[in-house]
Amino acid sequence: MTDVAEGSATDVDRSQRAAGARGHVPGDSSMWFFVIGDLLIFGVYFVGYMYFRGQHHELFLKSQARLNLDIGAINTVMLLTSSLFVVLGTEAARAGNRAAALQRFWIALAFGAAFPLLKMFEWIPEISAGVTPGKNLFFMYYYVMTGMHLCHVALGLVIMCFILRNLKTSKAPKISFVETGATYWHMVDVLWLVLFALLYLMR
Amino acid sequence: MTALIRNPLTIVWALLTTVTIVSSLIALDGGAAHQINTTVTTAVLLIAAVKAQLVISHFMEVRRAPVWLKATTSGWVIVLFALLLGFYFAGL
Amino acid sequence: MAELPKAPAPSAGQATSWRRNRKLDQWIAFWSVPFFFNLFGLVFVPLSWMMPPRSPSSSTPHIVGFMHSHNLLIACVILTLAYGLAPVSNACYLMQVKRMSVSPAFRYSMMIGAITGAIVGMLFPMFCFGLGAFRPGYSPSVLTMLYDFGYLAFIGSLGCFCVMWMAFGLAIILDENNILPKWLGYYTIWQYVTELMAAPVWIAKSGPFAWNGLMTFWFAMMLYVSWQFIVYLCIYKAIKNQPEAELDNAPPEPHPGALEITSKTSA
Amino acid sequence: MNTRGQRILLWTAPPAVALFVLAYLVFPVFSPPLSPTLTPDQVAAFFRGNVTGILGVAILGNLIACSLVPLFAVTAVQISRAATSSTVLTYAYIICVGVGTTAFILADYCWGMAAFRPDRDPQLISLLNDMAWFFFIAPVGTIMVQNLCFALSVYLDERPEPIFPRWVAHFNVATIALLAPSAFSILYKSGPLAWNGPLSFTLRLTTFAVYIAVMFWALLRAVNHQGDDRVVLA
Repeated sequence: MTDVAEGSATDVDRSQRAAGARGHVPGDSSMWFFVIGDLLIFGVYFVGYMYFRGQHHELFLKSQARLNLDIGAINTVMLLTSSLFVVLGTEAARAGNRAAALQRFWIALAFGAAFPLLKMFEWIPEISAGVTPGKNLFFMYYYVMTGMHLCHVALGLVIMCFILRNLKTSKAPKISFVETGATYWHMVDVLWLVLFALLYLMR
Repeated sequence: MTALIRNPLTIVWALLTTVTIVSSLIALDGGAAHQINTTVTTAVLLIAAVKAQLVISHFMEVRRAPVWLKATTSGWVIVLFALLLGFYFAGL
Repeated sequence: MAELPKAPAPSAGQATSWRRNRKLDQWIAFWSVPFFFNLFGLVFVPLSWMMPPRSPSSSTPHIVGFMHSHNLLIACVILTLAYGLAPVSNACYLMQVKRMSVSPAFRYSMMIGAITGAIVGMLFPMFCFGLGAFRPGYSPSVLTMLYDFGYLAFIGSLGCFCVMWMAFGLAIILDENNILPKWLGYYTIWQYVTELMAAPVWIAKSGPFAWNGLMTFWFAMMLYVSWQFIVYLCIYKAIKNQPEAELDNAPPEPHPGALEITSKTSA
Repeated sequence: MNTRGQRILLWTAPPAVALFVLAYLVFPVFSPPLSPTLTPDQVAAFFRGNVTGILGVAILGNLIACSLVPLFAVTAVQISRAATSSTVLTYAYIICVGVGTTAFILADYCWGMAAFRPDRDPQLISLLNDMAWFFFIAPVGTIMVQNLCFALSVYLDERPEPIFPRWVAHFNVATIALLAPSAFSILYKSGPLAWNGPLSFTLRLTTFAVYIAVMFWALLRAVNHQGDDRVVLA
């Protein structure tokens, strides 16, 4: 990790100044239609969760006790770190430093790929202990929302592979594509931050 | 290396990670009994709102985007968390 | 079909009456869709009260009473007569996908999804309700099964539509002819991914995730209907903006090349 | 550039196959396959004891039921490229895929229904289970015709450089013969032709798995060789 940092730290500063122009929509503006739509949909789910939680406080609190807070917290850090390297990689790509961008996106991909793996370590013991979506409303919400989020993560990992390919093979990497993919990945991150607070942390 | 540490993005990341750990500790400490605890919930949700806003403005680079986008995303964060807290307290 | 004369006659000077409209076939297909959806809604809501869905946990006498209602059989007859119109909307969309610069594989995926979806999402659940109403002597447990099966197949059919809309969304995003706006492609993908949230109807028997629940039915329906409206409007614009020279029945003189390419895949 | 769409659709097949394999491995009904000789009470007891597993796979199956459709759609495109007089085989192929997939989805629904409320009358659980097996194992007619259409298009292809090697067509004809026995599962409750027998169950699923792998390879090769062959593609 240190090599990456040393090799390209100066580029980061330069690219930040270059991209400092105000009023720039990162990535394909059609993609923002998707992002805002997705934020709204998840928003409805979050509020729905809170409403039904208000009806069954005891059940939700008791069920929450069975979640694995450690894996949840580690996964949050994984996604945050992955997001950091995505944004650093985007800056490097923008500055034309392809080697640094590639390295950073590889690291981002590794941290991102750890998320579904850890999720399995969380889900499989729970399911085999009989904690399934049909158990109660809390677990239905838990599996539907984290499952939905996991689909987004999987899609994001695929997009990240395409970004890597774009950076690696094409003569002039399409910066707008890199930004579009990065925007999507950060949205996945934002959704998880809210999910983490709602499912694992609040009382 | 030092340049990367001084990079504002890395500082944002460090902040995000720290508050993640802090909010986990709040939940572990104050919420260990798994009973309704408005202090824990309020703290945790407000931290999550700040985190979401930080990721949106710094990682998604919305802080350099046009005003409509800033307004929409920040509006989402504010309205969402207002509704969440509102429904939480209404359901007590 | 009373809406038909309203079909606009685009620019072409010689098209004075609707009969001479060069795109008449497409407009007929297009206007059959609201006709069908209105009929669909009338049969489901005020005629049979199948929709909004009844609760999966209603008591057996309630279910038996509902399954024996005569209006169910009439609803079944009307839909059996009309369900052939369901694929027409998809055919209408397919014509626009055909104009895109993408591989026909996307169209074929949509066709397969439409074939499958019309049967598992429409004919089959309808017959479940119809079978229950057909012979009053069935035991309550049989009627409950048909009731469950009808609602689950109707609301819980996901995979076939998923592949169909995935192909549609991807085709829009990859298209280089700009037949439909790019954001519609993203919207479509977002829409169908959200629809997957309806999967819990196969588990939950009450609450927001049951087949009559707030999340899986009302919210999903709201998203779906608004999306369908927007797609429909975009298709309207696409048909309207299609240049006359590109049509299969365009006069052969001006663009022989264009004709050759389009007729290659027409069938 | 022209074949980008086909390549994207083609590469959705490996993850789809992975999910199908996962569903197969964790589906309690398949390990070992339920015997047709079980009494309704035994079947009902089995479903009551395995609700989570059956429901989980039925839902997964519902979601991924059509995920191999893109692979078949690409096959249809390649059939239409063959130098024959018309695209009749393409359309026959597409309709066959649509109908065949319908049968698979209905099988999935029947299993899902049986596990949705496993406490209903055992006779009904048994009926649903039988129905699922009928839909799952017996209707091989469409996939047989489907493969026949494909084989014919390869045999009749008049191109100087054929799209597919001839042995792929021979292989498709062979799968027709290997899949045919499953239709007889309706006649037997035990023995090799019963729905859990080696001919109807093991042979059928193995053939299908090998068929998907071979077709994926052959299609990948065909699409990569297609190049700028756009006139026929359009």
